[in-house]
Amino acid sequence: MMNITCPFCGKRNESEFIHGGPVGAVRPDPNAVSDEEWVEYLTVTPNPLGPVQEKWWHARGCGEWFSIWRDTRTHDIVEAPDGTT
Amino acid sequence: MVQRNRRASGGRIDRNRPLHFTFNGKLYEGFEGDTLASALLANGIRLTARSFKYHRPRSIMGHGVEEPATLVELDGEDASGNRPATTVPLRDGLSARSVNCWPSPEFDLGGINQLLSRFIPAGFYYKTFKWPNWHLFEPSIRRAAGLAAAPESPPASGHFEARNAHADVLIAGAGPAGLQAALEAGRAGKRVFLADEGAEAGGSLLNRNLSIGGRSALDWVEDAVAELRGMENVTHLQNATVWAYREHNLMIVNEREPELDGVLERSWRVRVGEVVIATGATERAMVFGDNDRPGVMLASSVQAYVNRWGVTPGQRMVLFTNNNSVYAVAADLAAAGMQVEAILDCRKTVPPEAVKLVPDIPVHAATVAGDVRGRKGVRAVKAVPVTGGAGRWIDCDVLGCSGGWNPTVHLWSQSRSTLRFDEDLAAFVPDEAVQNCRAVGAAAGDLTLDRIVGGGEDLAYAIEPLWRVNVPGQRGKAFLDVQNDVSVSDVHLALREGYDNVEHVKRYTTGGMGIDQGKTGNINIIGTVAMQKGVPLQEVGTTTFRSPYTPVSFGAIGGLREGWRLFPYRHTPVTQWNKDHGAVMYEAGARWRRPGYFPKPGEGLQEAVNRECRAVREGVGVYDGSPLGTFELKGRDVPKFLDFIYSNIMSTLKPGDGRYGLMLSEDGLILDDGVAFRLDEHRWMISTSTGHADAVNQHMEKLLQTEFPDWQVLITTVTSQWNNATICGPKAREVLQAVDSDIDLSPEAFPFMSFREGTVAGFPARVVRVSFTGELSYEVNVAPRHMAALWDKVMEVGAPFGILPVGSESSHVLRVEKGFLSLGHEVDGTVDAYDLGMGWVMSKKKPDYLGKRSVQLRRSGGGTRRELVGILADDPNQQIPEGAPLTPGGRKEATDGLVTACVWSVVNNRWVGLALLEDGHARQGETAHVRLKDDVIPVTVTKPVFHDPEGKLLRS
Amino acid sequence: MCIVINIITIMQNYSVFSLARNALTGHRNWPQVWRSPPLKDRYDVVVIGAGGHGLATAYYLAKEFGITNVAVLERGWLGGGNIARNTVTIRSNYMRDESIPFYVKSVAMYEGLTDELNFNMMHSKRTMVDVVQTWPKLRELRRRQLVMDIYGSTYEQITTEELRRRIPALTGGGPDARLPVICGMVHTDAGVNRHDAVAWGYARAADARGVEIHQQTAVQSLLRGADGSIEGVETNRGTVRAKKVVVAVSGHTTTLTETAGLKLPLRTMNLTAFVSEPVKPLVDVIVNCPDSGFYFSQSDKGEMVIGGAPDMGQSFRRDIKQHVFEDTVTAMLSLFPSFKKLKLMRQWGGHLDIAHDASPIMDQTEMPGLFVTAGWWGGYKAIPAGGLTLAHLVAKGEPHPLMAPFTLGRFRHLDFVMEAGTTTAR
Amino acid sequence: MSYDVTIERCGQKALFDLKGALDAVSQWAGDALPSLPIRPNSRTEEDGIELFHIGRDHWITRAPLAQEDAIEARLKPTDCPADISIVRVSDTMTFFCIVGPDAGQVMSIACPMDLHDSVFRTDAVSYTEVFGLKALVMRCQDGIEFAVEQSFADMVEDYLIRATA
Repeated sequence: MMNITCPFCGKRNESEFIHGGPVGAVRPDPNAVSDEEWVEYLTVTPNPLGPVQEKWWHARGCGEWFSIWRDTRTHDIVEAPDGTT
Repeated sequence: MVQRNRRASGGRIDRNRPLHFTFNGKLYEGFEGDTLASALLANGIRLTARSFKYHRPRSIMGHGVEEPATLVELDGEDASGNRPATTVPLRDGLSARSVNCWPSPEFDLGGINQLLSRFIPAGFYYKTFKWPNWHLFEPSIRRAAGLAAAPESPPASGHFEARNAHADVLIAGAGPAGLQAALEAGRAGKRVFLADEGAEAGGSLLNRNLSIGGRSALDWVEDAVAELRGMENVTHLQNATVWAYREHNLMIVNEREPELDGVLERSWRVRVGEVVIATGATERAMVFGDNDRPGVMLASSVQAYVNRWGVTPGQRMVLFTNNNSVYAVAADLAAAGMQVEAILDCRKTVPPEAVKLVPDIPVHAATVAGDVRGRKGVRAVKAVPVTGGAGRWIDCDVLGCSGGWNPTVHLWSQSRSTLRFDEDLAAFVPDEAVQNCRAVGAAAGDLTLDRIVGGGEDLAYAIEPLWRVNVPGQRGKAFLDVQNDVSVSDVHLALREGYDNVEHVKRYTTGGMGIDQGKTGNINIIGTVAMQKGVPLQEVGTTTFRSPYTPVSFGAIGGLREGWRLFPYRHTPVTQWNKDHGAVMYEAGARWRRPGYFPKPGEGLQEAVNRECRAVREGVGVYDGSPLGTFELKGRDVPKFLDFIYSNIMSTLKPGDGRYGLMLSEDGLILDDGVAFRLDEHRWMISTSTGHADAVNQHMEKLLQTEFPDWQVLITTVTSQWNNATICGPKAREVLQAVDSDIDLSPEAFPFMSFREGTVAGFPARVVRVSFTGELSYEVNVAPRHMAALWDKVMEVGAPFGILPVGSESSHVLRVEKGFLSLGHEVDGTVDAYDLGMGWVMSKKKPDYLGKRSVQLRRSGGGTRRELVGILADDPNQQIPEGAPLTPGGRKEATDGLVTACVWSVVNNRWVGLALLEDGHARQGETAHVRLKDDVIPVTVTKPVFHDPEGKLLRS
Repeated sequence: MCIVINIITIMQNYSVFSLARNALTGHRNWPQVWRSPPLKDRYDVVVIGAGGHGLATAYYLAKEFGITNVAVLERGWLGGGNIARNTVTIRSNYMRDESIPFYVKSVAMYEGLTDELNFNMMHSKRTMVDVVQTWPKLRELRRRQLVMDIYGSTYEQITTEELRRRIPALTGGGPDARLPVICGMVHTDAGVNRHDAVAWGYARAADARGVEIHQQTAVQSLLRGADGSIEGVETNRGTVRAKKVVVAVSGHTTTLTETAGLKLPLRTMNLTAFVSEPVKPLVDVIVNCPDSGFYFSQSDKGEMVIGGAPDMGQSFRRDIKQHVFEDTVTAMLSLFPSFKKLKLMRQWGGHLDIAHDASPIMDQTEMPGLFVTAGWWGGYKAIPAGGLTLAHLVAKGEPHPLMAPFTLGRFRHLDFVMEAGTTTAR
Repeated sequence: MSYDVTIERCGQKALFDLKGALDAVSQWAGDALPSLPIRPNSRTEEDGIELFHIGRDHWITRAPLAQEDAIEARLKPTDCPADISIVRVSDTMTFFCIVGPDAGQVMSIACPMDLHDSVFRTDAVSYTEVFGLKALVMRCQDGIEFAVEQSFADMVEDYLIRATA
């Protein structure tokens, strides 16, 4: 169970949070992209062996959505919202 | 009852407090402070176990968690199995049995396996038991496997507890290094959490006879413990094992016998800044022929029994070593009056300072134990030159071995920190830390006291590794893993067959996979592999150290949470009324407990449901709709936001009006359905299905906070601020009038899909005209503090109208009759709004909204769609199982549909069903076929609505 | 097709007789289970990953399609990935037409695997019993029941009494419990076997047919030819060329495919399992409790082998999430209160990649000659059928009918195969 | 011995949820409320009216139930400008008080957050987990006070009884 830094509350147990998936591509204009581009936007997310930027929701806390950089090999939070690690 | 191996004095036991216990049915006596193992040795019990595979006679070899040989099963209140005898504190009335031998260790029928041993080498089961099939053999193999019996019942009394704790520094182990670290951190004012697996602090100092600065080391321990006790910033636990090192320095501790009535064990989750691993070191066994014979022990354990428990495991000792540590052992034993016949030291030359400790004991350098006599107990050991050649027999009844010491690096390794093989220590030691932790003392490879505590006095540690004795003439098996009966020949066989990775060897031979996790033997397996392959140990590497460090009862891990508290449960103010009125309650969505139906005495589900449905269709019913998710949205951008998350247009709503809508996920699947109402210019209220309230909340907040931070929308969850009683049926208006409201209820003043604020029964209320039943319906929302009173009033006033409470079963029937969508039934991750005949809800005007593009894309594939239809069996009394497949012509082949619901319709007086059917919309009037196991039900395909198709009633 | 010159080595037959014969010679004459040949610089097919799927694919390439010039490259030790970590549940109780026949085939192949490979899989067809605790779950399982029946997979509902008779240790979940037991569903086709035997058996049999297995051989990148098709792989032991390359590296699929600039709808997750101390036989079926979120079976060694839900978030760290672990344990204790005194002996994690719709992906990628088998969540049960059908695709260039639904094409129009969340025992 | 604590399921109080920028909310509230706390997860109190700052641009005010209507009349939720939100939420939460020498130990069973007085000071208030549920936790005289979503109150009571049995 990780110890995640919420920008408002500080470090809290992972169990207070809900994982919101990796930060993927910016939502394209659905009326301007090709089918292939749309499918890729929907289904392909970053899956790095290393730091990934991901969203977390402090669901059992202040309700803030925020993102952190977490190393998927070690689970080290390499960059927290407040810049700390 | 004489404890014939108990010394007259000495040891940390209370001779004035005798304890009586039984072992394998016989009564014995021990003392307060004993472990089961020390008491058995005191009583001269040698045969304590039979081994797992060959059922060889075994005795106690160690004195702590490393014990590989003697596992016992406890009876009575503390009944549990597979406990190393060395870790069982002696209690009065304790009753223990050897595991894995029947009828007794002395006479064990399984012993027959010894004669067959040559036919059952490592991995033999991969090669045989194949014909005619494994099933023939499995039952007997399984009976033989397993050790103790499984527990039959939970603890008769008491409960387990799990706690959270926080500290600046956690110290694992209260030996000299751990105590030293605790004193330093404590004095520095840090929040310290000190946990040690033993009954008392001191670690190895309890077993040895050392001094610090001229005083007894145990006095130093006493002072340290006393000082720590005086620090309010220090938590010091004994009988508490740090068994897991998790990510981000979360440490899991299992505390046995906590000082609180009724708490059996306590599990601690400790989040700490720094971890100090002071877990000491474990002595390794020596590997030679018949090295498992009863009486072959770890040298340090013999020393521990003598010094700590005042027990002499035997009378005539021989010691066998490859390092200096046994010389202090020999000195202690001699001082205790034991006859030490000889020390066999495989090193070519023995350091003089070591020899100086044992002036009267013959020391044989460059000599090994080549063989052992005595099947049920050591009678003699054969001293053989390490270079081979003729040996000579030395009589003895105990052979104490020291193969050197392994720093206890389990926690270190669990933290993902790395290990390196230290040539000087001939052991794996901590290398790079990857989390904030450090190892100290023996765990760090500092194997002498002076390097830990200033003034500590003991002998330097000088080792020449001996992974296995390799002299000719050894007849017996040389065991590497005593618990799993893995011998050198097994490892050689594995290597010979090509299982040459250490992980292969471990799995093929099962070496190190016992309950002791090979604490005394793994390194010898690695060494044996290295010798055979002619590579350094570093290259062979270790197998993974996995939590737990020692076995932990599941009860402690679970804490208080099992049973009723496993999942949260939610009540409404009407829950009690429901129970009082015989409702059958069960789990609904989002952990709510809801009434399924309200049977009269002697009434079954169907009769009750029919009654409730008839009331709604012909008179009036009421249900508690409180669990529906409800949110208030505020801000200028709410209209834009709702237009984005709903598939239809909400922004055009006038204050007081509402609309039904669908929420789609970005990949075009149906997320939820619900209604949105505009309260005034900038305030909105939306309601969601019960089951998806949390998901929708998360969905909305995520969009607003991560995608559209500049949109001005503020969301407040009011699910529990507004409970509702939903009055539905032709007489709903009359009943609500009678309940008394200041709201004009006339259809003109208060039409369908609108919202009014006012009072009902004198309570402030929000009344909403929505309908999930297809009837005239008022959803009366009041504050929970008024809900019970409102409910009573509605039931009382409604009585003359024949009002009935309606459970979720009836709600299901009523919505099916109307063909209203239910997420749990019709929506399973493939259908879209068009399939459901709800194309009207997919806005054509809006250029973009969540899911629009994906739905278009999916439909552009041109594949056939499964569309919602009604189905009617020819026989009105024919029920169709919900979930049953439809197949072409009813043949047993790929399905072309699915029955999503089937209910007894009171208005049609027959069974009616809903189904998702390929091209269903085009197949109205045709016959489709429901495929059952041995039967086919032909059904007529209809529109998915069986009551008031024009929807006049709900608008009335 | 060209004539393949087989270099089949004679595989020592395993039997009680060969065992006895070897006993008399002190087991000194057992041959190597697989060779350690030198690594060549070119093969017809390179399979990356000596796990269950990789080894099975190599075996069936050789056996069914006569393609024996095959190298299986393994970064670590053979059979050391998820096949060394899974909970060996073999079953076919799925929900959709796309899935059921595939797993029915796989289960059948598993049942014959001991003879097929002359290696004792210790296959124990002991049935799986679902403990049903909510009505929606019962409706879902009933839905599966009748579709499964079409494909000859068995699933029968039993009463709570019968359920408790078959699983005496199931003493929780009474009428007044938080989630009372409603009934059971029995899947008699289900079984367990020995995971190491599967890896070693396939490796030994593939090796005997000429396939080369190279351990400690890490593939660092995929090589794209001038025409855009796969040309080979770069390894820590040099370049190995092949016109056909199979990626069978659960968890690390995208790590490899990204080296060729490919994008796949996969995310790597961590799934954990744990075993209890070994005890005498107590439960002789696989117990699955989907409403509570755990499942277990008792191994022949006597350990309860227990699995639960996956962790949130992507992970390549085989770690234990304490709170996820506690969820599983408390759920188990609620239905099996006597396990409070049972002890945890070992726990571990494994990472696997999950596709966007949580169904497997077996296909040739947009890079000609490069094949993937991925998205296996509970892929152990699929090893024989997965290996056979993928070998078919590699050899013939067109998907085997059983695997057709699992190709990448389904994502083109978002036609997902949604089996997700239909059981915890995946 | 067992835990030395007393547990009270507290009566209802007036609660209002306030959202919006600090200035906007303070300006609208005027002297209807004490000054808004600015430090995250801190609280202020003036003559019986408390204010909790428990999220970004998010406050909760708590007062005796008797003052509910008066406060609502002063805050005028329906009239407040578009950029702030004021909602009466008095019924949404149930409060529990755990007081006595062992209150901390009982809370350590319920709550994973560090409630040590060196970290969780007297004016601290925060949402966190209690028995796995979202809960609002703060200090009270000789102990800890926390609130859970009202529909969970029976379950939490059951839990507390078991924990201190």
